[in-house]
This record gives sequence, C-alpha cells and structure tokens, in this order.
Amino acid sequence: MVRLRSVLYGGAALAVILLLWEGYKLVGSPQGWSVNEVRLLPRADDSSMPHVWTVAERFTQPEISAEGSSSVLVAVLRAAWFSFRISLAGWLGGVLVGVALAVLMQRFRTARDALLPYVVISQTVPLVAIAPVVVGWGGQLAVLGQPWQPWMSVAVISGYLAFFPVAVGMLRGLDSPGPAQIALMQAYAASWWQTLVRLRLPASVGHLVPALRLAAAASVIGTIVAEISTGTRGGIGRLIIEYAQAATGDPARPWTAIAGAAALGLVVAALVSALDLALARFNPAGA
Amino acid sequence: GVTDTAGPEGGPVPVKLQLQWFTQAQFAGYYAAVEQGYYADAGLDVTILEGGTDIVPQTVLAQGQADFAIAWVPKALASREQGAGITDVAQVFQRSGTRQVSFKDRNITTAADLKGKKVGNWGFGNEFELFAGMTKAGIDPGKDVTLVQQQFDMQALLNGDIDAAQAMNYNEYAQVLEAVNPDTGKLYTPDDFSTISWEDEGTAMYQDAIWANTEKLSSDAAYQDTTVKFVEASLRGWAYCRDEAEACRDIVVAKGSKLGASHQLWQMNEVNRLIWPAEGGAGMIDQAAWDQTVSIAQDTRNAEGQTVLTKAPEGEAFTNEYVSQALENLKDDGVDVTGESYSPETVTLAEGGA
Amino acid sequence: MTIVLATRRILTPVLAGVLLLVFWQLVVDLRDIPGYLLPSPEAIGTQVRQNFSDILTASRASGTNALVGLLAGIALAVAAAVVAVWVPPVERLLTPLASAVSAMPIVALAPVLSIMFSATSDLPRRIVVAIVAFFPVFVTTVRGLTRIEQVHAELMRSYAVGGWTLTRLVRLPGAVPYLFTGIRVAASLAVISAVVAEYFGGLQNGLGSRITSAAANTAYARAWAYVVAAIGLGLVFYLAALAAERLASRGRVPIS
Amino acid sequence: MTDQSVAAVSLTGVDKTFDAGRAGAVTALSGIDLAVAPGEFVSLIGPSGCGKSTLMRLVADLERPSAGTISVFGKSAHQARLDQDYGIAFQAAGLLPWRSVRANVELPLQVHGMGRAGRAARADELLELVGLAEFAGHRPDQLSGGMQQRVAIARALAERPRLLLMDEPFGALDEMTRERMQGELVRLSTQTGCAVIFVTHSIPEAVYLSDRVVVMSPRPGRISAVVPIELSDRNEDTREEPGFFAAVTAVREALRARASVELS
Amino acid sequence: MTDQSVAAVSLTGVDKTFDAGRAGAVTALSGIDLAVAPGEFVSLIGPSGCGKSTLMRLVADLERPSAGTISVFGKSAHQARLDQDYGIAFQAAGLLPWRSVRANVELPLQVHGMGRAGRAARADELLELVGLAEFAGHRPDQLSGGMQQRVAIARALAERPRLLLMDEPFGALDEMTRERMQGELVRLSTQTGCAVIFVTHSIPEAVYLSDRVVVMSPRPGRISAVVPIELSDRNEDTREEPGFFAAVTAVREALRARASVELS
Ligand SMILES: Nc1ncnc2c1ncn2[C@@H]1O[C@H](COP(=O)(O)OP(=O)(O)OP(=O)(O)O)[C@@H](O)[C@H]1O
Ligand SMILES: Nc1ncnc2c1ncn2[C@@H]1O[C@H](COP(=O)(O)OP(=O)(O)OP(=O)(O)O)[C@@H](O)[C@H]1O
Ligand SMILES: Cc1ncc(C[n+]2csc(CCO)c2C)c(N)n1
Ligand SMILES: [Mg+2]
Ligand SMILES: [Mg+2]
Repeated sequence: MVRLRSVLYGGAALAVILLLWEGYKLVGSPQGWSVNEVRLLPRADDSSMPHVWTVAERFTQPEISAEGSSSVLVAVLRAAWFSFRISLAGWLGGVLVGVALAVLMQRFRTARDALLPYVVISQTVPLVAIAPVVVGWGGQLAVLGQPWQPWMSVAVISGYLAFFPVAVGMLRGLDSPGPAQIALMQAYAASWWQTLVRLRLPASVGHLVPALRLAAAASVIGTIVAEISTGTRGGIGRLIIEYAQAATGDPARPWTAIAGAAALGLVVAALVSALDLALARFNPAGA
Repeated sequence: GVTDTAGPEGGPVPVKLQLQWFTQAQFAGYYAAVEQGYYADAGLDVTILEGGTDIVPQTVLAQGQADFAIAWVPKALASREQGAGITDVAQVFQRSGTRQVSFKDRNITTAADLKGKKVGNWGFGNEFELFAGMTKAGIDPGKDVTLVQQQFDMQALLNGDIDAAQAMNYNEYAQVLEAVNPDTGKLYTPDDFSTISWEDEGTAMYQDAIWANTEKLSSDAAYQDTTVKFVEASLRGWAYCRDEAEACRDIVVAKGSKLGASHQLWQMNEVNRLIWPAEGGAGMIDQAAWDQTVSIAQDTRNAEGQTVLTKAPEGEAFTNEYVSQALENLKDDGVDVTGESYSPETVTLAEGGA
Repeated sequence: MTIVLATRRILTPVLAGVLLLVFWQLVVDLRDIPGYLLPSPEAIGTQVRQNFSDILTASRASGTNALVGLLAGIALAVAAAVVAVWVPPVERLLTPLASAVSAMPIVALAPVLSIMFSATSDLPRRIVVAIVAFFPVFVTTVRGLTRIEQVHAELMRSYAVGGWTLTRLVRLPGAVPYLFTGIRVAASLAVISAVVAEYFGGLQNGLGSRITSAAANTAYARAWAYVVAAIGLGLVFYLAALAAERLASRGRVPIS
Repeated sequence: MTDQSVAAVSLTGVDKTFDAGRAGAVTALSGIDLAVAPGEFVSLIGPSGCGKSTLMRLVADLERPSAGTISVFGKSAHQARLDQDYGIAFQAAGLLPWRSVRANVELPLQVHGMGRAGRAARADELLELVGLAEFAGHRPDQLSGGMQQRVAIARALAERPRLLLMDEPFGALDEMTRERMQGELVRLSTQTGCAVIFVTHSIPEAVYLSDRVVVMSPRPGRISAVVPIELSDRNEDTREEPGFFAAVTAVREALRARASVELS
Repeated sequence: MTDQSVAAVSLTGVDKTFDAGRAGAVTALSGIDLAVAPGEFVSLIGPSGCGKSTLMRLVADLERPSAGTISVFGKSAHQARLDQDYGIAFQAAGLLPWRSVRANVELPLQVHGMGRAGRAARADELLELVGLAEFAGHRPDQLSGGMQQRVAIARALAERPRLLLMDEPFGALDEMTRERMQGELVRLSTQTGCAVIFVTHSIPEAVYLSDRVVVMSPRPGRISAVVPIELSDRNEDTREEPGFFAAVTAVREALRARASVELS
C-alpha cells in the first residue's frame, strides 16, 4: 500500500518536473532572460534544454553506430546497475565508519575535540587530491588474497563521501537522550556499552535515518565522480562524461545519463526509506 | 616493478600501458597492436589502462604501477622536475594537435586578435601553447583576455558564451563539425570557423609520447629489451592504423568508445596527420622541436604567473636509443616507418559523430 | 572553568593537527617520498607563502560562490521543508524529487547548467552549490519538523492553531537541532562544491581552477597550497554554522 | 453573556475505543452521559486507567469519540476548540523546553495575538499567583516537578476561559501549596463564572472544589456514581465542616462500592 | 548479610547549589545531615521546590554535592551506584518510548545481565504486582499517566535492591491503587529488609509507610523537623489507629510551623 503510494507520488513528481520543463520551453526565450548581462533564466532552445521526447527518443536509439550495439536505455541501465553495486559497497563502508567514528567521538571528549574538525575538513579536500592517493596506494594492497580491483578504489572514494553525514548525524543522535534518560542508565551503573546499546543507539535513530539518506546520496555521487576521476569504466560516471563529450553534436545525449544518475539516486533513496520503515518503532514521536 | 616478473618459462612478458584518457582513436595504435597481435608476436602481454580526469599517467608510471605511459611532453617534464624518474622513449605525435577555434564573424585569425576576448581554456596543463601564443603576440594572458573554463563539449562556443575555444583537431574540432547550425539546419562546416593553429604560430609543443622508467632503463637489461619491443610493436600498430584507418576505427569502437564511428574515423585521420609523415621515422625525437617545447615550458607564464618548468630538464629526459633500434627492426621487416607517401583522407562527419 | 574548556576544545584539534603535520613531514622526509607523489607540509607552506595574495583572491571568488549558493540552498530547503510538512502531498512529491536531484553529481549538473545559463557567469556554480546544500538541510529539517512531541502538538491543537503558528512556535524551535545538523553538513559541502564546480565551466578565477592547473603540471605543493585554502574556507563555513547554531539555541538545552 | 440554558459540556452515549496495534483494542470509555452546566465545577475521580484523561481529551476535541455526541456550549467540540472556548492543563506539564518559564506562560496569549506588553503583564500576574515570580527566567528543566506543574496551570489560566479542563493539575504539589492553589481556583471559577472539569485522585480535593463529583469505574470506563456536593461556601474552615466529611465519605463509598464489585 | 552497624545512607553537612545560567544560582540544599539505618523507611516531605528530588539524586550519585559528604552502606555514593546498591523511581516515569511496557520493566535486569527467561518471569511477577499484566505488550504512550507510573515502580523494584529511592512514586495513583501499592511496598521492605527513602506530598502516606518522616523547608532546602513514627504494625486498620492520627497531626504541624515562619 505504502509502497504503491510512494511510487505514484514519485511518478507524479516526475510528471510535474517534465511539465515545468516543457512549459518553460514554451514560454521561455531561446536566449533566456538576463539582467545586467547575468542570465537569470535559462536558454530555452533545443540545444540547451532538449525536449523531453527528444531525450526519450535517444533512449531507444542504439548507443553507438557499431553493429549490434544495444540501445542507450540498455546501456544506461547496465551502467546504473554497475554503479549501484559500488554505491552500495561505499554506502555500507561509509555508514560503518561514520557510526564507529560517532561512537568514538561520543565516548571520548578528546576524540571529539580532536576528530570532529578533521571529519569536516575531510569533506573540503577536492577529489583531485584524494583520488590518485587511493588509486596509487590501493593498487599496492590485496584484499583477502584478491588483487586490488579498480572498482574498489571507486567504492573507497564513495565511502569517503558517505561517512561524513553519518558521523555528524549519528553523533547528534547519540547525544540526543535527555538528562532524565541518562540519569536512569547512570542509576543502573550501566556500562558505557550498555548505555550505548540500550539507550543511545535506539534514541539516535531519529537522527540516523536522515543521515543514512544523505549518505546514500553521497555514496552515489562519490561513485559517479570516482568513476570519472579514476577512469573506471562500466558505470554511470563514465557514461556521463562520455555523453557529455558528445553533447556538442547531440545535446540530448547527456540527459540520458543524467536521468540514469537521478534514477539511481531514487532507487537508493527508496531503499533507505524501506530501512526507515523497519526502524520506525524507535521513532514513536515521528509522524 | 611489474616487469621484474618476466613471463614464466619464456612466456609473454606482462606489460601495463597507462593512457591519459578514455579509449578513443587517439590511442588507436596501441589497441591495434594488441588486436593485430603485434605485442604478442614480440613476446609481450600488454594490458591497456584507461585514463581518468585525476589519473596522471606519468605518476602511475613512476610509482611502478605501469611499465609505460602515454603523456604530453610538458606535463611529463613537470613531473620529472618533481622527482618522477621517467624518460621519453618515443615521440609518437610529431606535431601538436591543438588549435583555437572561433566563429568566422569574430575575426579572430591570429593570437593577437584574442585581446579583450573571452577565451576558452581547458587548464589541465593543456593551456601552454595558447598562453605561449598569446605571449608571443604581446598579450598578457592574465590581464588582456577573460579566461573561461572550457568543458568537455563545445556548446559554450556555439552558444556564443565564449569567443574562441581550445580544440584538439582530432576531437573537439570534430564535435563542432558534428553539430547542426540552427541557421541552416545543416551541420556546421569548416568555413563557418576561423582557427589559429599553434604549429603555424610557432608555439607548438610536443604532445603524446611513450614514457618509460628511467631507473630501470639504466639498470634492467630485460626492461631495456622490453622497451625496444614495446616501442617497435606500438609503431607497427600505428603504421597499421595509417594504412587501415577504418579497421582501426572499428577496433576503437569495439573497445567501447561511446563517441560515434564517424567521429572516431575523423579522429583516426587527424591523429595520423600528427604522426605521419615522420621524416626521421615515427617516434624519433627531434632536438629542435624538443628544445622549443622545453623553452616554452620554461618561459611561458599562465594566468597565475606560473611556468611549467622552473629549470631545464636534468638527466636523460629523452632518448632516441630505443626508438632507433625499434625503427631498424621495423625497417628490416619492411614496414614503412616514415609514411612519406601518406596523405590524409577526407572524412565526412555525421550528425553527433554517429 | 569555561575558559579551560574552551582552550581544551581549541587546543586538542590544533595539537592533533600539528601531530598530523609532523608525522606527514617525517614520512616524506624519512621515506624520501618524491614531490610528484606527496608534497611535504614544509613545501606546501612555502607555496602558501609565495602565492598568498593569489590564494586570497581565489578564495574570495570561490568563497562568494559558496556563500551565495549555501544561503540560497538553506533558505529554499527550510521553506520547502516547512511547506512539505504543512501539506503532506507536497512532502511526498518533493522527497523523491530531492532524492533524485541530490544524487546528480556536480560533474553532471555543472555542464548542463553552464549550457543552460552561461559559461561565463558565476550563476551556474552558485546553483550547483544551492542544489548540493538544499538536500541535507531539507532532509534533516523535514525530520525535525515532523518529530514533534505529542503533548506539544495537543497543546497547540487545544489553542486551535496549526499551520504557520504551530510551525513557528513549536515545529521550528523543535527542529533547530536537526536543521543545524543539516546546515553543518551543507556548509562543508558548499565549499567543496563551489570549488569542484569550477572544473566544469565558468570564469577561471577560483580555487578549483588553480588546483587543477597546478596538479596537471605536477606542482602538487602548489595544488595543495590551494587545497589548504579550500580546507580553511570549509572550516570557516563550518565554524560559522556552529556560531549560528549557538546563536539560534541560546538559552536552550545545551548542545554538543 | 453566557447563555445559561445551554450546557457548558454535554456528552451523550459516548464510547471510545483505542486500537493499540498488536496489543489489541482497549475500550477506554463506554456509554458516557454527562452534562456540565455553565459555571459548574465537576470533578472526575476513579482508578488509574479508567478513562478520565480520555474523557477530558474528548471534550477538548483532542480525540474523536468512537460513538456518541459531545457538545460544548451548544456547539460541536471541534467548533468549541476552534473558538477557543476552553483552557487546558494536561496531566504531564508539557512545557516547551526551549522557552523560559515566562515565555511558556505567554504562549497561548502570543498564539492568539496579544501584544507584548499585555502578555508580560498577564504573565507576571499568573507567575505571582502560582508562586514562581522569581523563576520567570528559568528554563523548565531547571524547575522541580511541582514547579513545572504550576507553570502549566498558569498557562491554562492565561486566557480566562469560560471552560477549564484540568487533568490532575495539583498531583505533584505539596499539601500547603495544593490548598492554596485550590483556594485560588475556587476564587477564580466563582469570579469568572467559568465551568471546570477537574480530574483528581484526591477525594478531599474533589469534594472541596466541586459542585458534583463524578465517580468512574474502569474497563470499560463508565460513570458509576455522581455525588452532588452541598457546601455553603469554600473557605479555610470548609475542610472542618461536617458536611465536608460526609461528602468525602460518600465519594469514598462510591469508589469502594464499585471496587468491591470488581474484586468479587 | 547487611552489616547492621553501618548506616544505609548518611549525609553530613551537604549543600547543593545549581548554576542556572543567566537566571542566577539557586541554592537547592543547605546543611543537610541525615542518616538512614539499614531496613529503615524514611519519607521526605516538604513544599514544592524545597530540594527533595535533589536530595534523592545526590544519594543516587546523579548529582554531586557542592559541599558535605554522602555515604551509602559505608561507601561513597559513587561506589554504591557502581555496586548497584539501590533501585530508583524518578518523579517523571521516564520510560523509554521505543520499548514495550514489559521491556521497560526488564531494562535494569537486562543491563545487569540476567538471562531472557529469568527476566520474563520477573517482569510478569512485577506487572502482576502493579496490576498491568494485560498491558505488557503496550507502548508507554498507550498508557494512562498512572499506569506509566506503575510501570516505573515495577522497574524500580525489579532487582530487589537493599536501598530503594522513590520520588513521588504514587503521585498519579488513585486512592485505592495507592493504598494497595503502599501495602505492597511495606510488605516488600519488611520482607527484604531494604531501606527506603521515599518522597511524597501526602502526609498520611508518609506516616503510614515510614519509620521517620523528614520534613523539609525551602529556599534554601533544609531539614526543619524529623518526626519519628511509632506504629505497631502496618495493616488495613493502621489508618484508623489514634497513633496514626497523632503522627499525621505532628507532621502537619511541623510543615505548618515552618510555613508560618516563612510567611511572617
Ligand atoms: N538542573 C537544575 N538547574 C537549576 N536549578 C535546579 C535544577 N534542578 C533543580 N533546581 C532547583 O533546585 C530547587 C529544588 O528542586 P527539587 O527538584 O529538588 O525540588 P523538589 O523538592 O523535588 O520539588 P517538587 O516537590 O516540586 O518536585 C528548585 O528551586 C529548582 O528550581
Ligand atoms: N493512545 C492510546 N492508545 C491505546 N490505548 C490508550 C491510549 N490512550 C489511552 N489508552 C488506554 O485507555 C485507557 C484509559 O486511559 P486514560 O489515560 O484515560 O486513563 P486515566 O483515567 O486518565 O488514568 P490515570 O489516572 O492513570 O491518568 C487506559 O487503559 C489506556 O491504556
Ligand atoms: C579532466 C579533463 N578535462 C578535459 C580535458 C580535455 N582534454 C584536453 S586534451 C584531451 C585529450 C584529447 O581529447 C582532453 C580530453 C582533459 N584532458 N582532462
Ligand atoms: Mg490520566
Ligand atoms: Mg521533585
């Protein structure tokens, strides 16, 4: 029931966007609308904003001119599936690390003081500085006897982006129990671990769930960007950049890959929503 | 080091080649050498590693994660200056393939005309020919032009956001010619544009070269041997692509390039023009051209006032030793290594490069 | 006591940072790591000094873009969250939409925005930042607005008020901790987004252009000098978010 | 002003069933008939869980009855809520933790658009009344349990409503404070002529305050007896009157009677 | 088992001052001296805000005294907490909203490592005791206020501690339930010989339960009187005994005396 309704709403949201897009194309000027030389409304011409149906049609066409090439749709789906699996790995890793860090920071004041600024800093370092290090050092590792695979570098970078919202949100959540509840656990002389498991973790769910959502988005982005950055083929990231290179002659093409990325984000968000439902009992105050 | 582990019992020697970008006809010679079995015949088992935006091929090479790398000379020299022990062992592209493109009506035909314009620029170390050209024409790139970050596509030029765009002959220039001119409903033609060629302006720099590990070249006999074999088989691949451009296009397309077939054929053709004819033989490094590259790299300042190199390259930055041997072997095999008779084809681009 | 606490809070991270830098410097020195792999803090410091005025100029350009985008993103997100919680169908429409948009990486968004708006203005970058900042703030704020205590909801019901009054007096104050969790995340992401968006169009006047241009020429120490500026900018944004949080929650249950 | 012929509150055949998920359904109230006249003071008393809070919440339109009708001043409970015909104090104080004590008291006034100065004056008055003038600037979590409850009472009185709904408001107060608050409440309700529905567990309190004491019995919650209280006037000596003791005994009997039936 | 010569709880010269931020400092307790013998039942009574909860929280080592010493069974309050020498029921029920009623009662047992079966058996027993057996599967917010409080009482009793700290545990209970719970508590404390510190606002309750009633006065919180209660035995008839009434009057006087001083 719930699931059907959310699918319907998702569809409605898509319809709204497409209508707005086409509506703007109807009324908007091909040169957009500028104030003081700054274009505040986008150009509405077909090469800047291709028609929805043009993009749809692109999906049905063969991807490349070679014999037996699959359609763009199939290519995008295949790439999305590839990126999805890496995102999942990155997400899981990021969530684990984020939760572990949050727990550590909650436990030790010094750890919090020392780490929190660097957790923040970690997200301000551009990937140019990180990707080569991950690829270079990762290449010298072996995981469970298996040599390092390129997708592992991508997953590591994906996790690197995903852990941040979890660390911040989870720390907030672990800090959220009120003084009365903490006093209760104190009165039981409950160990730190017991307080964590019986009180702080369940109480943190309200903060954790949005953090998981953000982490999901971050892991998808991390995967896509890292694919481009490290030159890993097979995923949506590669499609985005390759289709972008083709945009000059075929402006609708990049939109197919972008749509793929958006769909990927939706699927991951939907999975987190399912998790949210599973955790709902810890969230009685939530509507 | 990867080549330390020579093939077992005389089996093929594993070799990794790091490219600087994704699969496209720019690297067709190496793919052809794999597909045609040239590497295998030379006893090499070559794995080609594609590039990415943040993959620096010469670094991968210097770190020992690849045995050879394809990189532009100025960028590789900059890494050398930072301690990367690498040597140019074959200058595959004899000419520069970079040009500055603008709509004809903007009247930008020389570097001097760029003054006061919005000039597209990739950055990524691909900007020094442009800057040298402007400097030579008496323009301060930091002040006299507005530099705009250029993307993977050429829409900014076609939209009129920028006046002149950087383009590789073999790639972005083709993209422009694959686009529909909204005024005519047909594809743009070369007549619609003016281009400034840095070869003509005298500020060209050496581009794609095969780089090898300096230290191993001096100490590891097996690696020296492998280098000769690798350069030889690679040039054989390039010679094949010169003669069989369509076949090489098909190889690249089959390898998964998403840019269409006509685009790749164009690229193959333009790349061939950068290699052939090669007077001293393909891959030979010409001291004068090298010196021009180095001097521009030392003297030209970019928008931030930085030069590529702070001093002249030290040690063995390039050597013709291996490529000479390779050329000898090729000549012995009757391969045309100068391509004197080469004449480019005329490629018709389809809409979107399909 | 509070002074001791404050110094501890500042000293600990600084000390941790110094330790990290010393360790980094030692690794580079002792293991003789060449500059093309990892520059030493010392080399980076030299570059920071040499390029200081340009670093400031570039930071200002990127910082302005990040700030404008961030503020716009937060404002939009809070407004959208308020409307979403108010009118449930809007929430159900907006949430999938926001999820989808949020999964679009800058590499995908920036080029098309550049094409749609202009490759020569700062607007596309600011839109990118706003989009990136929107999602964390929206998601956490919606969560905070909906987690209202039952007694408080009923109290307001008994006053026969709902809608905006309920939102203003109960939902928003209750959502403040959540909102700021989102803003903290958004503030750090805003800077990196503004920097990265520079790789994909627009004027070459910010930190991103400087970083790539240096990195492409293996001038890693110089690249890192600009990265340090990006980090500094990110920290400034984060601290500003913290300060705003302090300000907004004066007299409330103390926050961590 | 108030139409004396219309009941302040009237419930007819009211049932309330809660669905408690996997734990099954709970019938909280069944067949409730009750009318409260304007200005009348009615106490609800009965064992824990018998539905007193639920009944009050139905009147306040915070729950909807499963069956039966409820009217408040002749209108639907819903309309009465919209018209702000009542003030309410919950069983849990329910203060907003981010607001000072003063700001909590001002909340209903602010919500209904009273100006800043008027609010401040009224809040001072009310905090004085509940003996918390010096704690105006404190946060709720800096108050003792009883002090929080007094803040909630002040808040309920803020708008001088013509119907007051109070759920064990004096539960956490000591006897002295409690008696003082009782006195204030009696004075207030006679002065303003407001009707009061008052939930309590204290029989003397119910008797002292009320015109009628409604005795309830649990599972399902029903009205088992209604004890009218006939006391001349409420003052310091009322609690020593013989009529007072008689009434207390009557209510106690009514409560016991029902309980003994249940235990047998 | 228990060393009868060592006091269960002993406070000497205890002060407690709270820093209430901009609102200034509040002296909650001042010069408290009190000893509770093992097995002794002591009630704290006094006006709202006089520091009863604070005193209890000090004994429980949930606050630290500003001055003075506190020992529990001859150890520091801190050590006693670590050794789990007491069970506690707070003024607010403080149930964990995501746990069922049963799981809330099991919480202390679970924290202290009792096995699943043992926990379940004990929880059944306790829920039976507080009359909530059929609500074991409900969530706290599906219970009435009094029911929530009973869950908190069950939770406090779960581990049969030798010191019980109870802060107005019966405040939200009706008279009948309250009397039953009082009976249970007396039975429990005599059977297990546990000492009890019990905060209440009900004088009869304090008298019925206690060996001594400690009367406190506010601002700053002090012990103004200690009334020893001499009742033979607690049973149904105790509340009718003349000794009972005498004690009630004594406590009331002690409370009033202090209050009148204050008002003058
Ligand atoms: N955390 C705190 N910060 C500041 N002041 C506090 C704090 N806790 C209690 N107080 C103050 O200490 C005094 C005593 O409070 P306490 O809770 O001990 O009273 P009490 O005797 O339990 O009252 P009640 O019967 O109303 O529960 C009060 O004036 C209260 O305002
Ligand atoms: N939201 C709810 N969901 C399920 N059951 C509920 C809910 N609210 C109340 N109940 C049930 O309704 C019954 C009556 O509850 P109510 O709160 O009205 O009792 P009460 O008479 O106020 O008791 P107390 O004196 O203990 O406050 C109880 O059995 C309770 O479990
Ligand atoms: C991140 C990144 N973006 C753009 C280019 C543009 N570019 C300049 S030369 C070249 C290879 C031939 O097309 C390409 C793609 C790049 N190198 N790296
Ligand atoms: Mg109730
Ligand atoms: Mg108290």
